[in-house]
Amino acid sequence: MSDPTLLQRVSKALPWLLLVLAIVAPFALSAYDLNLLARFMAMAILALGIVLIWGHGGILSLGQGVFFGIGGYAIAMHMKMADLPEGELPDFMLWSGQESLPFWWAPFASPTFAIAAILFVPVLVGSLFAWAVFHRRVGGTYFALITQALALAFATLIISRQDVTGGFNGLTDFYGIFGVGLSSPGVPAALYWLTLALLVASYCGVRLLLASRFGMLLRAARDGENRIRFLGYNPTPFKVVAFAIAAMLAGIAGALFTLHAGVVSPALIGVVPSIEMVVWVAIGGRYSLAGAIVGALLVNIARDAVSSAFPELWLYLMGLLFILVVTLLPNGLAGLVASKRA
Amino acid sequence: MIGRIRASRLLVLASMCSALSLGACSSGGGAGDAPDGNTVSVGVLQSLTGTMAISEITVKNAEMLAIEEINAAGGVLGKTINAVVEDGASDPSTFAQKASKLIENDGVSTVFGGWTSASRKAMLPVFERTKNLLWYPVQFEGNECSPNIMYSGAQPNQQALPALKWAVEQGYKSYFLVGSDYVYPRTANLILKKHIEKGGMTVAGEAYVPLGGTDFSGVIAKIQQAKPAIIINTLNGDSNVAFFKQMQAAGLSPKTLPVMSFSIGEQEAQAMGAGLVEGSYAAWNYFQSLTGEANAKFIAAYKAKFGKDAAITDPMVHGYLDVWAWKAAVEKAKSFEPEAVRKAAATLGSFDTPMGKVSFAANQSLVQKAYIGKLKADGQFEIIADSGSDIAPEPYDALAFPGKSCKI
Amino acid sequence: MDATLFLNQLFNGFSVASLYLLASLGLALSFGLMRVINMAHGEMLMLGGYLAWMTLLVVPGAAGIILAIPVAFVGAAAMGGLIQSTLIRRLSARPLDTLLATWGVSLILQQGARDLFGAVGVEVRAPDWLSGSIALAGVTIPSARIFIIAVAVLVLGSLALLLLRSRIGLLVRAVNQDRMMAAATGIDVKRVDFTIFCLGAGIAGLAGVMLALLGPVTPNVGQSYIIPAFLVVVMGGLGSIVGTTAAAAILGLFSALAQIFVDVSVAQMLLLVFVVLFIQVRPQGVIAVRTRALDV
Amino acid sequence: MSSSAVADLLLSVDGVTIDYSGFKALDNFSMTLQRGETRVVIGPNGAGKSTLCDTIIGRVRPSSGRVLFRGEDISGLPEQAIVGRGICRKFQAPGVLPTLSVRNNLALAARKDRRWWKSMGLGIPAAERATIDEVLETIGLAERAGDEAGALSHGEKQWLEIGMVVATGAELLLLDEPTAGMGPAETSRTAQLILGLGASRTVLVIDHDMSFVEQLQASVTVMHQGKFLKQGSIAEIRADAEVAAVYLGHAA
Repeated sequence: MSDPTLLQRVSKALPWLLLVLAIVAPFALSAYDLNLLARFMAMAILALGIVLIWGHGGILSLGQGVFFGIGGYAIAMHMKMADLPEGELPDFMLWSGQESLPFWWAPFASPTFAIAAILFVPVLVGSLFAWAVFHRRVGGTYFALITQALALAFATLIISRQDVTGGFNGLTDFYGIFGVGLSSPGVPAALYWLTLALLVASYCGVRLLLASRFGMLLRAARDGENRIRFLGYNPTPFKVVAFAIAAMLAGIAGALFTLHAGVVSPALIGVVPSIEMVVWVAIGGRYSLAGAIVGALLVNIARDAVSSAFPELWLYLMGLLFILVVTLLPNGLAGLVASKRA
Repeated sequence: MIGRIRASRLLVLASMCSALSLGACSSGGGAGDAPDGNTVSVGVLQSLTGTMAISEITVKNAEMLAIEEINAAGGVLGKTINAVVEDGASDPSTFAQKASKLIENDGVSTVFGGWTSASRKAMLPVFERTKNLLWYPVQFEGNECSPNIMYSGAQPNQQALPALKWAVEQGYKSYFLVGSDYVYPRTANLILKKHIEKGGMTVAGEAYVPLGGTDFSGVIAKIQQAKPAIIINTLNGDSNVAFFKQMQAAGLSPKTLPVMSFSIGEQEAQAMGAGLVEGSYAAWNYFQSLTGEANAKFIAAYKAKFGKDAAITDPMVHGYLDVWAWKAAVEKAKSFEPEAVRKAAATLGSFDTPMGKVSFAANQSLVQKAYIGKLKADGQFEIIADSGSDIAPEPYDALAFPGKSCKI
Repeated sequence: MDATLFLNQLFNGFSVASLYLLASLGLALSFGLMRVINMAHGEMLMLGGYLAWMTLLVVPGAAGIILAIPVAFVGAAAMGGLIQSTLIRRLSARPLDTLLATWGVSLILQQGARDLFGAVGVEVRAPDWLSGSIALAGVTIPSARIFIIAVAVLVLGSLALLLLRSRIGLLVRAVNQDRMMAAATGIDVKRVDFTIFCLGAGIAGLAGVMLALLGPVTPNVGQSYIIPAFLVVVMGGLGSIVGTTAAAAILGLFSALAQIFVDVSVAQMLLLVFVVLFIQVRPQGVIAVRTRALDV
Repeated sequence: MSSSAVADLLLSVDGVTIDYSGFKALDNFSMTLQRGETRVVIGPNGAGKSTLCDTIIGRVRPSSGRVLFRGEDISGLPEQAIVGRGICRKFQAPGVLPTLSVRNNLALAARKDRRWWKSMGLGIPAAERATIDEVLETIGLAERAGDEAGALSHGEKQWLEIGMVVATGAELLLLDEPTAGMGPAETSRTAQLILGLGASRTVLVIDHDMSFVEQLQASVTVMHQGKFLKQGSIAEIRADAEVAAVYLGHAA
């Protein structure tokens, strides 16, 4: 109360200050820390999608890892193909006894195709899957359970078809993207800025979407699907579209993560990683886009710090945190901060 | 509402700042860990959490034991070894991340670690980019040779093929291949199939179960139908328990239908209850029951530190000997430079280890013997055969992958 | 296709179905009553396995495994009661949050078992009278699997008896049909919830003993059966034991028969595809209780 | 029946039976509504009044019989399609969207194009805004247009929902107990509101409150145990012995 105008001014300046900080980060951080921050920012893009479907749509997906994986594999396949001398096969295909390139690998040599695949394969898979479930009015807990089974099935399938997917090893050992070496000077920083730009763009995009009538109807469908049905709206397409957008964000996140991590593997896309993605958002605040970004960054930073020093502690901590946040703090950190200030 | 948005912006700032400060802090710490004249940092990177932790922690223990012993004996080139331990969390991308942290932030001069091929594959680009050196202690499917990795675990021709050779000598003509559905089993079986077919014998069947899978009803039905003479088992971890239990329930104990396993060592046998797998066969380059002074000394030292019930396995011994081989190579090169160290290691000649005299070949893999063991009721293996002479490592099987060779 | 293999897999299908059924009955019971899914249900299986191991330490030999069944039942039921009364009751109006909070419980229980019993797991050996097998029409039928089918049938029978003939069954059916009305007529709804939750967890504990006969007892053993159990619940329909049984049988048989033609990994994928296709035809599950209580 | 009567026929419920595992909520029930008519349906609890609404709006499917709207069979269509043809229903419990503002509640209802890809915009078209303002005036909530609907009083929620039903522009409005939980003054306002809708709307009202029914001055259909019992003016119904017996029998 001492000086509300000052407080207001600070609040107004904050996002810009923040953005500036994030933009200059490559000059302040070591290569390793910059890479870490870039990975976590990629994951934050996925978290925005979870706010859209879970916070505002009431759709709990325990299978976002699937779309993260599709994005990651698409870019990895492109990089594998780009590195490949004419007429040769990726190394893992050789030692798996595969004799020719599968037809669906070849187009990934084209960067345009790869980018289109990153964006639209998750949308296609996500909307088909969501439509199949939602149009029969199956939702809620059932949907969560089915998406979990999807995550398991997808990871299992990738592992078992190692002759064409790289299996448990995943895909790794990339040299460059679009003709530029991944570790050449300036490239890591450029990729970081790309990630930051896409994070900011996704944030703005989802925010606009949530403010539009679409956002209203999505929230309305969450609070009572029948109510909007009796206003003459079919809730299914709204939920399917929201799910497809979240899938697309997950795909973008997966592709960026793969660029930063230099590897994509089934370990990132199965049942447990998929639930952990929901944990970030639960902790950050399921209704808040900014909260989701914070949650994704904080949880991953904490894991990095805690799991090496106290590996056993991490699982207890994560379990306990999750129970406490969900029971006592359903709006997450964002809700906590909001109530403190109110 | 406005308040909430602002509040969350504050939060973003807070977390960004913490990220930045964490970065600053850890890079500062990295500088502090750098050799100060009296110490040299090395990385130990194994999974301390997740599904692989159970196996990898024992390798970490063995590596730490070797580092301690070397330090107690005066260190390397007059410097004390400072081990930086990191958790790979059973996740390949974490392995890659931690490897680059160890090298770039902590300034380690070499790294010991990895277990799954997935973790090694993910780390490989990091080591090639930073021109550092990884010591990898586990048997694997071959098909790789990088100048930046020392492979001490068995190549397929040092474990799988000697096991097949032994089985052929016993007169087994019909083989059933059971494995976990991932890289090592599939590739090892690909190689085995070529050799079985070339030998004029038959592959009665081949079945894979997802990693960690516990339902073998279908696989066993297929085995019963195929009626093989012997089963070659490349299952991983817990799946073995389910497999042997369900085999026994179906009236197929290792005594009636022999099973040769590539992933069951002393630790796994102990965990499964040796009674269940008693009489089954395993192929390794090391068994705890090997005789020899160096082995007795190692076992005693390990048990003194980690408990007298501890089981000693092949990958642990490879991890242990890696550290000693690194020390010898550093001393030969008179340098910690990874490039000099790896060249010295490949020309080190033979050195004494718990598994006997071994040496590194020019392709940076270990020249070693293979042993066939038969599991006894007490969880130890009775060594029933060995390859006789040392086997030179061949990353690319000539029959399965013709024309491929290792150039370093 | 070979007839023997087919017969073998037919039998295996029923055996797998019994495991699915035992693993999912508890989930289905409490989902029907409270509309919540306990993600730590798999850890009740694990607890059952460890309790069986401890019972066998105290009472080794043939009788041990029989004694382990009630011990595991009671132990898992107590753990279920603890989770229900401290956590799930507080979240009863938020099914998705319950799902997430109980996942936290599952993490903690797994790590707890790892710290208490070690990550490597423990050995539960089937007694001799369960480790033999019977040959029938060229098919070898393991006695352990027959035992598991028998236990599943027994559990199902007792449960049906309990729900149809006992007072608690009457209360359960009343709450199932109309929660508000039941509460208004003086039924202690919370107590009914609690009892059913304990019962469900107890059945899972019992399932854990059965699993220990065929598989490992490790901190994460619960995870390997929990997802098929979830699919059984999705397919079974709300609050119907008959539906759950039918769904378990269908999925068990589907999985076993699919394995004649494809790998286990692919069979797992097909199982999910099958369930998604199934809800296209019958979104309300195998058996749907038609009710006037429509959602608003 | 004269040809003009057929042309003016809006809704016809034709021998509909709704069977809940043996319990017949509607039992071979029939009724018709003319264009512009206001009709009240009364009956004791469990007579099937709400089920009648459920059936017309497509929430439950008849096991026999059919529902004709403007002469077309609508009994197999999904709810939103039926709404799209011009029928809208207000539920017994207030069905407003609590997290949206009053204006946005009406905006969603007034929306002419309800396809999802037309929903990405932020603004409200002028024509729809006019409808919204008009309805806000009619229901007396203009002052509260910016408030969250969840913050309204019970009576205000009821009016908002009636307003939403009106704003959809539906020709047939089904109002299920619009005065539930209201005092006499509010009830009277609700009656004025319904009377003020004019001849372009056909209204089917379900209510118990006889004073409200009298204020509507509409003809009355009486239901009992899922069956049609009587139809007539309010005075005729009051005088009817059979109706009295049903209500008394129910009360006894």
